[in-house]
Amino acid sequence: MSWVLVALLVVPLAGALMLLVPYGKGRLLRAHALTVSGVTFALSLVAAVAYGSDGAVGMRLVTDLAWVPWLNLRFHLGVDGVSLPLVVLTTLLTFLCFVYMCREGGNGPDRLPRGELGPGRPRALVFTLLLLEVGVVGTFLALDLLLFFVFFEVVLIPMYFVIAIWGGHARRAAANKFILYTLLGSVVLLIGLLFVWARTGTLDMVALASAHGAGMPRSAQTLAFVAIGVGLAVKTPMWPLHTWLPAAHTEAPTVGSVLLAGVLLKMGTYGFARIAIPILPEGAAAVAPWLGAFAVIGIVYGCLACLAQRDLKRMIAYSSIGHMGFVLLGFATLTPVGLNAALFGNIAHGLITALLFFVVGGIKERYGTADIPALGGGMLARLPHLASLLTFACVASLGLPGLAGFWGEMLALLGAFDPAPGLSRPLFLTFMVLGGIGTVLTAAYFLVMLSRVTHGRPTETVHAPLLAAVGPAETREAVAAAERVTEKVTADAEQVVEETMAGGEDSGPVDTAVVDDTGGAMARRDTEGARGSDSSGGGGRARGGRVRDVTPHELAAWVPLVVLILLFGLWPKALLSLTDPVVHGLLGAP
Amino acid sequence: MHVVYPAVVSALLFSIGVYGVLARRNTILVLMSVELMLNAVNLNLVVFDVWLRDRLHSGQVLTLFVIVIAAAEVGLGLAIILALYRNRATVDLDRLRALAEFPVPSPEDADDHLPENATEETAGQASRASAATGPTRPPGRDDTPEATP
Amino acid sequence: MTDVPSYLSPTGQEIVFLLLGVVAVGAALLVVTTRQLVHAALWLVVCLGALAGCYLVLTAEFVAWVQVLIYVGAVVVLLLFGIMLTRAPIGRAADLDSRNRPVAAVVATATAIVLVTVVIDGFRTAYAPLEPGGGSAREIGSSVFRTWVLPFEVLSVLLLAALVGAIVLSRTDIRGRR
Amino acid sequence: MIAVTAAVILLPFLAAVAGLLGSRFPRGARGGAADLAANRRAALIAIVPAVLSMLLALWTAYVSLTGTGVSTGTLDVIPTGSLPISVGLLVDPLAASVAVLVTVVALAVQVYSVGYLAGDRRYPSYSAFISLFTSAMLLVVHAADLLVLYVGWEVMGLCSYLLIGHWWEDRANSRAAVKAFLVTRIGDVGFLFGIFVLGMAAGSFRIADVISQVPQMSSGTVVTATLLLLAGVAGKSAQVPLHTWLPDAMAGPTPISALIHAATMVAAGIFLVARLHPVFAGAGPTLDVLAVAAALGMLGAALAALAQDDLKRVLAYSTISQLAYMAGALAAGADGAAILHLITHGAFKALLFLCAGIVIHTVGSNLMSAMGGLRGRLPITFVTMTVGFAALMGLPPVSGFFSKDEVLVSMERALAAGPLTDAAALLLYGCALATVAVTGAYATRAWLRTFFGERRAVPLPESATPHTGLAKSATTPGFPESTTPHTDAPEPASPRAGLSELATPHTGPSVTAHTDSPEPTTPHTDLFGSAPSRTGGLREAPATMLWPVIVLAVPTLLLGFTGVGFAGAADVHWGTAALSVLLALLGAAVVYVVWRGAPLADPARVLGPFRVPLERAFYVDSLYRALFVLPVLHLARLVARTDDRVIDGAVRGSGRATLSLSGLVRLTQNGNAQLYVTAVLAGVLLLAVGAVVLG
Repeated sequence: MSWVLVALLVVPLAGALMLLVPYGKGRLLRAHALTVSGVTFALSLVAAVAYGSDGAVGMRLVTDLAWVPWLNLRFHLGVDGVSLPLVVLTTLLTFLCFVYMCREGGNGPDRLPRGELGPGRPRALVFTLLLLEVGVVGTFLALDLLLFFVFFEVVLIPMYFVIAIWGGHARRAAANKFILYTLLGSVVLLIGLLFVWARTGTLDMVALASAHGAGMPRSAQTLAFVAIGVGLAVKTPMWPLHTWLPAAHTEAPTVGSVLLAGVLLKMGTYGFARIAIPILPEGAAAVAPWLGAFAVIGIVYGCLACLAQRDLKRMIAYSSIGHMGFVLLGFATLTPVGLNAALFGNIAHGLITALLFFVVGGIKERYGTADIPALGGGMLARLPHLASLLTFACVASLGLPGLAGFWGEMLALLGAFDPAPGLSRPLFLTFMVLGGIGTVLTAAYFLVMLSRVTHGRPTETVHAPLLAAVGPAETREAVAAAERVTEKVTADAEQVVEETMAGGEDSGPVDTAVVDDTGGAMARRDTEGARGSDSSGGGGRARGGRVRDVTPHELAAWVPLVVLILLFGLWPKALLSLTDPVVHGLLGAP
Repeated sequence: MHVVYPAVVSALLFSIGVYGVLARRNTILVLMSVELMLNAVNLNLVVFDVWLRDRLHSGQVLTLFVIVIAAAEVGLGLAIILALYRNRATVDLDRLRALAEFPVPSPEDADDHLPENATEETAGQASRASAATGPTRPPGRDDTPEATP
Repeated sequence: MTDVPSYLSPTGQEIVFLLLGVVAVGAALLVVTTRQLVHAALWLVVCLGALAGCYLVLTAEFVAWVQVLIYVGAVVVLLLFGIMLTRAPIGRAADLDSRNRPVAAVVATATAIVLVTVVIDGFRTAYAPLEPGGGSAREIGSSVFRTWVLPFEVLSVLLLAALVGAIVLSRTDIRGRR
Repeated sequence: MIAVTAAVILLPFLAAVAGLLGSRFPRGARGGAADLAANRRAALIAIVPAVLSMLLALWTAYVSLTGTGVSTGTLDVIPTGSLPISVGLLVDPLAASVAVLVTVVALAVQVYSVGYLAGDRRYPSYSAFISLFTSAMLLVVHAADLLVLYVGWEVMGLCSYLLIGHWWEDRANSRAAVKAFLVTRIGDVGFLFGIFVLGMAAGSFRIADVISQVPQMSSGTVVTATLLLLAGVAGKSAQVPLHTWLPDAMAGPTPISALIHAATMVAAGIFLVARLHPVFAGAGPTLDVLAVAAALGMLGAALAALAQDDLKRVLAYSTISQLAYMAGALAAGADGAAILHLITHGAFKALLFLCAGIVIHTVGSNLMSAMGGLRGRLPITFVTMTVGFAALMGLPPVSGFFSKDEVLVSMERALAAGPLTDAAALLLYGCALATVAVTGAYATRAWLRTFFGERRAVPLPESATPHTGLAKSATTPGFPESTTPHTDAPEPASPRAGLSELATPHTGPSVTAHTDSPEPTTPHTDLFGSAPSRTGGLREAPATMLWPVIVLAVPTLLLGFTGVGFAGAADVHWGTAALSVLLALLGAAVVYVVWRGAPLADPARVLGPFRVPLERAFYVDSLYRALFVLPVLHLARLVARTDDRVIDGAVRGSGRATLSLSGLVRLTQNGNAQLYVTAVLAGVLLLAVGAVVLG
């Protein structure tokens, strides 16, 4: 069965290479993207099934080929309880991203239109994402330090292009920052890996991990851990090496944000679990207090920063810093429960934040902005389903028990309560308390945001950006309508309202007292859109001609995440039973 | 004959040519200095040919080739100089600063380094342009070549 | 090379060569220091002529005549044309040297010192007895057209290319592709 | 047994899932008729499992109380790498009886809500959230593992957030919801840490193991753990100092107030202390803290209740006060008394809230200054609410009398012997007695102001009540009446009003007092006169609202008699009872006398200068705002600035520094080819010399 892992890399790679042949557009491209990513996802499920659940420790499905013999580099792949969930998460998220990209309507750059290729360069986007998938999956599968590093680096380039080509207004700056920052981290990581290589003479992760640092003195381990840790911490990101993240998330397109938050950040934490801690146990023990301190600072800092953010995507990016702080805190405890917490938190964060970014991407596409004050309020009235999903994702993200976000945080705190022997207990108790404060602050910023965005009256909304939420033809029509309405606002207002009422009494009401020029235009556009919607065949367009609520494609992309969040929340054993035996092995604990 | 004599003469000629290339401003003078250096090399070739008694006379033949190539080079070089003169109305080497990183404000003080204010201004632009990220494209690069008369 | 003659008893050829060498070096110095463009070209003629004499002393007669024909005859004339066409100032000009001159002097001096040191050190014991006829036209001609015929032909192609290039460069009515 | 218990918990959960997903399935249609259909279906989905769950809970309680006692079952064990979490359930008399309370109140609330929120477009999600809430509370009650308990504990917090914010159109409601969640969450973090301490000390998170391990723990551990747990208890049960969310939570629909403040969320804290009573009993300092907090809370809240004008806020503060009674009883070591009071309080407070809901529903305002003279109009409500108030005051023979008597006796006993220090016990007992008097006063005041005196209001057209959820028109919140002439077109208001009513133009200014407007408003007498009304005047509420009230009134009346045996106390202690009744009547009498003097005026006016501080509940909210909220917000802004300027500034600064360094290097690149060649030659020379010298 070991071909499965190789196939996991080959299939998306081949899928990407096939795109170099210009053979089809529109539907064919869609079918191609969905097929390739779907097959990859299925392969990962096959791997999961083949992995079994007997709880035995050790790598499965190993492929071990000579790669560069004179350097003793090996093409060594394998999977265990730590990497398997991440692999499945990666393939799943990529697949869902493609499903999401097939949506109709909207003006996002990350779409796979049904017809002709638009200005968004969908073919290139599919190519890039498939390449990204290869890199990420390879990172999780690699069992050779240099192979790991190669895949680790492969990821950067596609992500750079995703941000730089399909991003927002300041995308170039964000992309530059992203790549420079992460490359800097990679260099340090590479130095650390080479240092390990020089000291131990092998690059085999399995052998290194089973040696548990034998043959390296404590000082050397500490040095190597710091180097590798800094390299990984940039990717994670750990405070204070995080500032590339908000910029990148704010500018990246929706699928870019989803993959960045859902998968790319996990590569850093995976590195901690796979390389830094098992290979360099003494170094880890020496650095763990610092790691924990930075993690906790990151938690509180991220939460506080979130409270002051105006942009939704930026806020979620900062919330990622907080959540990854919990993951790092779990690692810092060096206990099985802490590592379990970190790995669980990884997956949970991947699911939840992916969902959050999906939903916020949907919001941004509809409103034309992700600025919280500009969104106004009353999304529950305007777009009830979308707002409900946003609420769900936020609640999951703030760590409500019964949803996936809780277990990672709770177990991390539990680990901090009783850290590994040799670590200062009072220090970690302080960390735990600060982490607890972080959970309160997390709840605070999410709830405040929900209150500002979903609650309240929809008429508070600034309508003008909504014009951006429709296709070009509709935009022209809407602009024309806006001009008409501006001419005779007062005359139109009542009629507009009547039309709105007739069109649909369900959605949030338009308060005529505050229907201003743009508001009138908006209502006007709505009603006209409602008339035109039948012919345009937009199945997702809500009745009453409002901005579309959740469309089927979006729902198809999001529901699996919702289900998984619920599943892991209600049944954490599904994941913990996978990671727990492996974690004990990694730590060399009984 | 002692080989040292011609060798020293050629070394001195070569150094003089180097000085000419580096110190002269007029392009034609630079071309002359290049000729000096070529001749220094030629002298060496001939001497070694004689010294080594090469039956193929490779040294002298090579000298001939070099002379021919030098003639071609001078022709081409002069053509280039003429084209340059047509475009820039000058053949002074240190006014031809198309390769400069910073734009040269005026030909008069464009000698070895830029005046202070210009440096500061461009640096300021650079930092502002790159406020968001690391290095970006250096500013003002594209207005250099044709703008300076 | 144990039978190296003493440096203290130079042969007549050596004396002639040294005199010509001094002339060549002095003329070259004037080329790079004179303040008049045309004078520089003329001093170049002197220098190249002296070099041709050197070649003669070294028994490379064919090379010497070629030197006179091509360098003195063609190249310098070409350079003089260049001076005229670029409307260079005739007479003394103050600004023939760039500000790079001190640095250039330093570098050139250093080059000279290094080269001379190395050369003297390397060829102290080398001696080339001169035998007339080694560089006659017959010898060189047979060498060129027997052994070096292929480079010779390549060289002719190169010359052709240079010719075409010079024409293209100097004509104003030929434009590059936009 | 365990399977049945699991069913008790799972039924509402499934109802919640089904209600959320299935109410509009498959069409997802919206609009008048579809909404009504969805509501009908949602009501069915919500009520049937609630009934089943209640019946099963009753059966469980019967079995548990009569025979088998404790039984536990573990479904699965989740490895965590440290102590495993055992997903298990526990049935014992305590759990079973509280479960009965929960299911009964939940059912009552569900039934009541059908009428109360008829026509509300969001009723399906509302009822589903109630189901989820019920399920979570039942999980708390039956959990055999502390972490499983914590899951239910937090989910309740979420549900309360969702339900309090049911009318989210109004920012005030949204704020109240957020506040409720956050304040309880603060406590919950402490609670979680307390669980850690206990679990780690005991080597297991199972409640039974924890309790059995308590003797082996050091007293420091126990005190730490219980103090931390107490934080969670204070948060959930709205005890000082985390009580501030409860009055604000009145922003939710009245049935939610009944559910949260009577049966479930606030009871959870008390229940937890009772559940872990052996642990708490071993921690004397914790009990002292609990006693002091309870003493301050009960008296302070009662005094605050005395000054409120909002009927629901009166009840809210009374809830805090009554919960403090229970906490005091727990501190005094009488968990039985506390649970008895919990159950009776659950019954009578739910009754009071539901009655208040009817009153508010009818009058259209929360403010007592807008009520009065409703005795004749709402006879059934009057009777039931009187019963409720009597229970609140602790008058015989209503249930509250018995439970309060038990509580007081336990406190009295704590004076002599018990885990409390003397000072704490004395404070507790003194405050409890004082609170009895104040309770009598505020209950009487509310009763009189609501049902007696002159009528101050004519009914609102129900379409214009602020509770319709859809009514956006009239509820420009907080506006003083009659200042907003509504000239806009008829609103698509609540379907309850019937679509036909849409045609009826509002001729007069149709404004209602807002749910949350804190200041007393002038009488509404002339404001609603011309408004059309479907019912044509004040009338009793629909049957779905009345029946739960009547049903709840029965246990309120009778529960005391059965409870005497349950609490383990032999009988009523007449001395204490007489004292408390006397005090309550004294308080009532004072209020009555004052009221009698001027029936239209508020009896609270005699409080004079103390009234405002009492009405603002001693400015605790402002204090917290100044102490916590504002600093955190400032800190947040500071962090955002720091992030931008310092941390990201360092990153950008490094980029800029590199650029300027490169600028230095670029200075040499001045375009002078001669210079370049000079440099190249110099370099070659250096290399040559270097090669010669070094080589």
